[in-house]
Amino acid sequence: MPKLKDIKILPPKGSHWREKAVFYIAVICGLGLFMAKESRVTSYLTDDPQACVNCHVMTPVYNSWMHSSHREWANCNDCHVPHDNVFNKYYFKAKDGLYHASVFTMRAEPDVIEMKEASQEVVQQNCIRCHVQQVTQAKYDGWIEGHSENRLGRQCWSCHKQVPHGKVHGLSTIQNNIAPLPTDSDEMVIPSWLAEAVNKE
Amino acid sequence: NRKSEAKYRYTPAVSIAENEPRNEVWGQNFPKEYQSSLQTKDTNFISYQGGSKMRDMLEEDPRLVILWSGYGFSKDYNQGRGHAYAIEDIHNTLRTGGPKGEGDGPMPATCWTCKSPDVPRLMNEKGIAEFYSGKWADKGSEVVNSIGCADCHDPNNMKLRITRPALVEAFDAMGKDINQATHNEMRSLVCAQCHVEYYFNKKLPGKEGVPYLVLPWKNGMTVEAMEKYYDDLEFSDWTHGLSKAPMLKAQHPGYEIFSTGVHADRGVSCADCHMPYKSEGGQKFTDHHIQSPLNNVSNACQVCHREETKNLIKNVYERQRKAAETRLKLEDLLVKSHIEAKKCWDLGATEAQMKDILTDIRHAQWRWDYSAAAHGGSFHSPVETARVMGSALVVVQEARVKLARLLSDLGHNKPVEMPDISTKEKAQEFIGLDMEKLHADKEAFKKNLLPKWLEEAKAREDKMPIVNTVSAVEK
Amino acid sequence: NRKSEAKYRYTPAVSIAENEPRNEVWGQNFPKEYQSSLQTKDTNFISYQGGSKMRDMLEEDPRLVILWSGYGFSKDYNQGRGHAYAIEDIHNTLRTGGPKGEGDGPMPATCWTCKSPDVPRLMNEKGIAEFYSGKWADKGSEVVNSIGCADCHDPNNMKLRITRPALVEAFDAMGKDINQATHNEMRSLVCAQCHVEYYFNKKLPGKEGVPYLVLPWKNGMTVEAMEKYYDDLEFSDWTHGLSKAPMLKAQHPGYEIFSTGVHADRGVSCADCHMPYKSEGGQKFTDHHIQSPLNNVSNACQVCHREETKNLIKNVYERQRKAAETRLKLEDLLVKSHIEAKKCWDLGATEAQMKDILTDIRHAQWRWDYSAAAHGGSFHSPVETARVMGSALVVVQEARVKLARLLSDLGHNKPVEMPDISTKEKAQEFIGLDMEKLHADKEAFKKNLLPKWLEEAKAREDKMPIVNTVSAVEK
Ligand code: HEC
Ligand code: HEC
Ligand code: HEC
Ligand code: HEC
Ligand code: HEC
Ligand code: HEC
Ligand code: HEC
Ligand code: HEC
Ligand code: HEC
Ligand code: HEC
Ligand code: HEC
Ligand code: HEC
Ligand code: HEC
Ligand code: HEC
Ligand SMILES: [Ca+2]
Ligand SMILES: [Ca+2]
Repeated sequence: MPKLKDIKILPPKGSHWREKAVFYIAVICGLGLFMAKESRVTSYLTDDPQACVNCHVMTPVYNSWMHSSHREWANCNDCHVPHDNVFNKYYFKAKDGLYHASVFTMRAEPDVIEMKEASQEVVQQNCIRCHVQQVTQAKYDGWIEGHSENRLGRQCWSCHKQVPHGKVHGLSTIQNNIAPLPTDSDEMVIPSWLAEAVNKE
Repeated sequence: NRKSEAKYRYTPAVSIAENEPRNEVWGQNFPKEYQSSLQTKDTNFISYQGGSKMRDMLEEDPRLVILWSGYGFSKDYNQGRGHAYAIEDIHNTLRTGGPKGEGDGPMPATCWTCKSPDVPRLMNEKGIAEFYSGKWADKGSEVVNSIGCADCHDPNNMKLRITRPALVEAFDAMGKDINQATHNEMRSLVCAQCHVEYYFNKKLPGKEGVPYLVLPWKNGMTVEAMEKYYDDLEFSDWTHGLSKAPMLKAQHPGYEIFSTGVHADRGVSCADCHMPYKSEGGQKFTDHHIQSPLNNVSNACQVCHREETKNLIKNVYERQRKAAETRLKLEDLLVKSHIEAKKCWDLGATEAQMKDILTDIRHAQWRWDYSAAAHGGSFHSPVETARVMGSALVVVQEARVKLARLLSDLGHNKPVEMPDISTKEKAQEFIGLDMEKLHADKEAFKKNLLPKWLEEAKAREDKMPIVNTVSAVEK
Repeated sequence: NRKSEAKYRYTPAVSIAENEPRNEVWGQNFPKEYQSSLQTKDTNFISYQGGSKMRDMLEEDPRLVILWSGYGFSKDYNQGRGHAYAIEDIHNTLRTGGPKGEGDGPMPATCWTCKSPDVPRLMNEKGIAEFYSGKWADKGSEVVNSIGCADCHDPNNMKLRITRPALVEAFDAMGKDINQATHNEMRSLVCAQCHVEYYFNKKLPGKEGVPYLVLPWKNGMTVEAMEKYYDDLEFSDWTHGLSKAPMLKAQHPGYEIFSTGVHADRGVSCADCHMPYKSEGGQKFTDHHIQSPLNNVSNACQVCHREETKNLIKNVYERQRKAAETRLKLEDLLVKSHIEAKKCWDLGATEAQMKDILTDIRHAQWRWDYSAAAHGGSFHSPVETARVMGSALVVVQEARVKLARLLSDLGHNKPVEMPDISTKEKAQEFIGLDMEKLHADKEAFKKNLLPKWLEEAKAREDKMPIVNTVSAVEK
């Protein structure tokens, strides 16, 4: 579906969007039930990163994020969804989610996923959203050397290659992909023999 | 189907049984994690106060011999090294003595609890209280694999799990349910199975006489909360050889102290620093070479801190040095208090005269030990470590002022002469240890009993099946 | 060397003279900075142990009265509040007494040094040693503007500058050149002109008799280095009223302690937290409302820490509470040592018997004061603060054990009775202060002399020119 790559995220303008929308609606109708069951669509609307791991293709990025400096502060949506206004947030999410879902459902996922240009723009804005003072204010020079010059023109992760997914990318970069699923909270963290033994006490 | 594929996607070579104790079996499915865990055998790294090298703590600081007079730790105490040595070290330590066979030796079976993945296996087979029962020597042929996969993982899906009842029971006692732990909390809780303060309770209702492993967390994990816990129970680990104080031993309250620090506050877990991600051949995995993060700063610290390695190490050393400065002074004062108390007894002091003083000594040394026993504490939570030592300094001062008055009453109004404890040997001689005998007993054990244990174990394990999986199994 | 600084392009309304002391004149050119600096008049914020509210430290903690017996601080001591109050507070404090005119009163002129931008002006006009000479009252009509622009800025280009000789001389003494300071270092050094430990040296060669302001940094800024400095000089600030120990007063070693903390290590400067950027009408400027950052967490902390305000404040309070816990216990012990020493004297102890004990008391209290006097210290550098208190606890223990022995020699082998010092009033009565007289003298001063000073000053300043600039000047 090469055309999808051309989508720009910013507010819908003109008939370009309508065309796609029709397509997405079709996707929903066709795969709705399947999706709801298989990928827990409702959880996808939350900010819980575990929602993203419903797809195994998202486990490498989940795991690299989980081991990153941002785990405690920024979840997927903090970076990958626009935060300039509520409308944009959900619009982007819906579009993105449905896009991923359709690619995924058709087993068309590539080995190395790359951010679309639109996503890149969103992420960049989000880096800046959180770090604006650090990267723009000359007065923090003593702390972060060299950010005094305007670095906003480059992608932050061209330097900060580790943030947050690490330098190496691709579906096969993380062995033994094990990531917690939303259902994990229902399960016990102690083996059943031990649970029984302790309960007996 | 795909959903579970996401959960667990690999081609297992063998199928791993529920309580498989042999790490090499797990290693066939997870070679990278297994190989890296073998690196805990490396003993070449040494830092200011940590590292994987064997470090004889009593030699580095002979005051400890005095502080633990009358207790096993005065015979032998080393700083922890890699997980791969857990079994070897508990065989070798003089603390476990030289048992000649079943039913012999100073230590209970409970000592095995934190040393091996054979433990969950045995507990499952025999029952928990039964596992804790009997002598350490009784289970020598059963516990042979050093700390490993089954201690922390569920073989069905490799999820982290808690296999030690003491931690589960401690959560219960605090009114918490460990099953509610988040994934990230689990990345510290697996360590909290072992890196925690504990004691052996022989008076548990229904289990009288069994040295049952308990974490004294009921009132909380602070030094005061645990002190109160033990005071309320009138529990003591031993009676001091010199001062006759009813003592408490704090063993590595690593998790407890860590929890009070800023890293814990920010959601950083043990695994973040001690088991960071590692890249090998373009693949990332959790480094199971659990060690001092100072041997691995780029993966362990620089993920979060854009700071030079040199400086990060400097930060750590600085906190450790500051803590050590206060700690050593505190130890000097504790040593003095024991020797002064002994002098009082020698001069004919009565129980009544000594009571308060001994309670002070108990509390002061407990607080010192709490701040010292977890070797990482002075970095994990420098401010809490310092606070605890401050409180110990205040209590030991109380003791020593009272001692000065009592000594004067007993006719000795001047400083008490201190023994020469400049080396471990001198200190051990002073407290009356027969080191030659201890070493000889240990040698005999290593020559006679130990080889038998290992033989028996091998025979037993050879009979345990390893089930090869023929094709990629989808679970 | 200094980084190139941002050039300020502005249209000055007036041209500012080299040592212009009147903040409102500078304010005509820099209204935002000036307006925000006026907010230091706000006294509504109060935190766990800081804030801009007037806090009577002696009332909150009457032990201080005993610790400073025989010294001005036992009369009156408040926690610092906003810069705008520097002049009012030094007028009002009982420490400066109730001078009736020139040459009268307990304090030297040197006391003005850190209170006003009139100081650089006067030093320039009269000379430095001449400024320090004479009584505090002698310069009452000359120093009237509260801390302000000329203290920190060069009027020609608004660059930060050092206007106090003591700091420049201290750098010299350490073999450093303050002119090599980077721009970022300057953002702390302007504060280090005042928020530093100091003493008055009356024996400087060539300046004998002048209470010359010196920062005792020659051997370094640690508590030990400064202690050695004073010991070598055999300097003492006063002789204690109860114990007769030759005491040292540590005054707000804010910069010194801060320098040992992790924020300093990472290049964070005082101004980052106490003078963060602020946005007003789309314009950014440096917030000159210098205050507790806890009243301004979003600008002061969240620039670097995207952590909830509540949690950041909790972090600060936790460090402060832990320090306070140890500090209060330490104070109790210091109080005891003074009272016990007094008891010794009362029972006829000799100088020789007391000498070592008094030295211990001197050192222990110095270390306590060093850790306590800079109100921000327990957050700025919690680990160093704790280390210093730990060392004080060890020294005061030495003193008290010796005291117990000496008391016993003197026939008093039991605890010494402690006075009731549960309130500031009781404590002040115990040490023999005539508070009524002190208050009456102060009232008289405020009624008689002070209004004259202000009048004279007004007349003098009315004659000082303000030069309006006609056109926009580009610098
Ligand atoms: C701190 C910001 C941040 C957070 C949080 C974050 N990402 Fe990313 N993400 C990025 C950046 C930056 C890239 C681009 C990396 C590159 O190209 O080097 C990226 C790339 C990706 C990609 C493209 C694949 C790749 O490896 O480049 C996917 C998919 C992705 N992120 C998903 C996620 C998911 C799922 C989460 C949450 C579990 C998440 N991200 C959390 C910033 C973030
Ligand atoms: C239904 C499965 C599924 C779920 C759930 C899912 N993703 Fe994806 N995602 C995919 C697939 C498949 C791709 C690859 C698309 C391609 O590159 O053609 C992808 C690609 C991406 C990309 C890179 C492409 C782009 O849009 O720039 C990002 C970023 C991303 N996902 C973020 C997320 C985040 C954030 C979440 C959770 C909020 C999430 N994904 C949940 C399947 C999924
Ligand atoms: C939701 C807010 C948020 C977003 C979005 C965000 N960050 Fe961060 N970032 C943080 C926080 C919080 C920290 C930790 C700061 C601290 O130590 O308290 C941090 C730390 C960092 C660090 C220092 C630690 C390290 O990993 O080296 C860098 C660099 C960084 N961020 C860059 C980025 C970049 C690049 C992006 C965009 C791809 C980004 N951040 C997006 C909040 C955010
Ligand atoms: C040209 C390379 C480059 C670009 C582009 C860049 N940075 Fe950085 N950044 C650095 C370097 C180098 C450091 C470390 C400097 C230091 O510690 O003195 C750094 C440090 C930081 C830190 C502080 C990390 C810490 O905790 O110490 C943050 C936050 C940060 N960058 C965020 C960003 C953001 C957001 C962007 C994009 C707007 C960005 N950077 C763009 C090179 C870059
Ligand atoms: C609750 C778990 C736990 C129990 C019970 C336990 N240990 Fe340990 N043991 C540890 C931990 C954790 C370390 C590593 C401590 C460190 O960081 O140095 C350790 C280290 C050791 C070492 C190596 C270091 C040294 O001291 O020489 C020996 C030997 C040892 N233990 C013996 C014993 C004996 C004997 C007993 C029974 C009295 C025992 N252990 C009970 C957890 C435990
Ligand atoms: C089953 C008990 C057990 C568990 C679980 C456990 N440890 Fe240990 N740990 C030990 C013992 C015992 C030693 C000391 C071994 C020796 O010296 O013989 C030790 C030693 C260490 C050392 C010292 C290594 C060196 O090179 O000096 C570190 C670091 C450590 N453990 C960290 C951890 C972390 C982090 C976790 C959790 C991810 C963990 N441990 C889980 C029992 C355990
Ligand atoms: C002391 C506890 C501990 C022991 C022992 C241990 N692990 Fe782990 N293991 C962990 C932790 C913590 C993680 C990281 C889990 C996470 O972040 O989700 C992990 C992750 C893993 C993973 C997931 C993939 C990865 O690399 O992140 C595998 C597979 C694994 N371990 C295999 C093993 C094997 C095989 C052994 C025995 C040789 C073993 N583990 C021993 C604690 C342990
Ligand atoms: C997963 C993230 C993470 C890792 C890994 C990490 N840190 Fe930190 N560290 C933090 C955060 C968050 C703070 C709190 C300050 C802040 O908010 O920036 C902190 C604070 C500190 C401080 C200041 C606290 C103090 O005691 O003064 C030091 C020093 C420090 N870290 C050193 C280290 C070292 C050394 C390592 C590696 C052994 C390390 N850190 C690993 C996130 C991390
Ligand atoms: C922020 C990083 C960080 C976290 C999180 C952390 N540690 Fe540590 N740990 C360190 C550093 C740094 C040292 C000091 C190593 C040295 O002195 O060589 C250390 C030391 C240790 C040691 C002594 C190691 C030795 O060489 O003897 C043990 C055991 C330990 N930690 C266990 C734990 C446990 C258990 C947890 C979680 C409850 C934990 N650590 C969490 C950084 C961390
Ligand atoms: C080296 C600079 C310096 C010198 C010299 C100095 N002060 Fe201060 N003064 C300060 C600082 C800084 C504060 C704020 C202290 C704080 O954080 O509470 C202060 C606070 C004060 C306060 C308000 C708080 C209180 O204690 O009631 C008074 C009054 C005061 N000083 C009087 C004096 C007197 C009298 C002298 C001479 C004996 C003097 N100062 C000498 C720097 C100095
Ligand atoms: C000329 C001397 C001088 C300089 C320069 C100076 N201070 Fe002060 N500062 C004082 C005095 C004096 C007080 C106490 C005023 C009072 O209580 O009357 C004080 C009080 C304070 C307070 C307490 C305010 C409150 O609301 O409680 C803070 C915070 C402070 N200063 C920070 C700084 C910082 C940061 C700098 C440098 C940017 C600085 N000071 C520079 C002399 C100075
Ligand atoms: C206690 C020290 C101190 C005092 C007093 C002070 N300033 Fe500043 N001033 C600073 C610092 C620090 C900066 C920040 C410099 C930087 O980051 O380059 C600053 C910056 C400025 C700037 C540069 C623009 C900006 O907002 O960052 C101006 C203009 C200024 N001050 C005016 C004044 C005026 C007018 C007064 C008197 C009302 C005054 N200052 C009093 C310390 C002080
Ligand atoms: C200009 C940057 C900056 C500012 C402003 C700042 N910090 Fe920090 N802070 C740091 C750095 C850098 C560290 C060191 C740890 C690290 O590398 O992340 C740190 C460490 C800390 C720590 C851990 C150290 C400890 O003592 O345990 C705490 C807590 C903290 N900061 C709180 C605050 C609070 C509260 C404020 C505001 C009053 C503040 N910080 C302002 C950069 C800053
Ligand atoms: C990382 C942030 C940070 C830096 C940098 C910093 N401070 Fe502070 N400072 C604080 C905090 C937080 C407090 C506690 C305020 C409270 O208790 O309300 C404080 C308290 C103070 C106080 C007492 C304020 C009061 O309310 O009475 C003074 C004075 C002070 N600092 C001066 C300084 C000086 C001088 C420097 C530089 C040498 C400095 N600070 C650097 C954060 C900082
Ligand atoms: Ca114990
Ligand atoms: Ca002084």
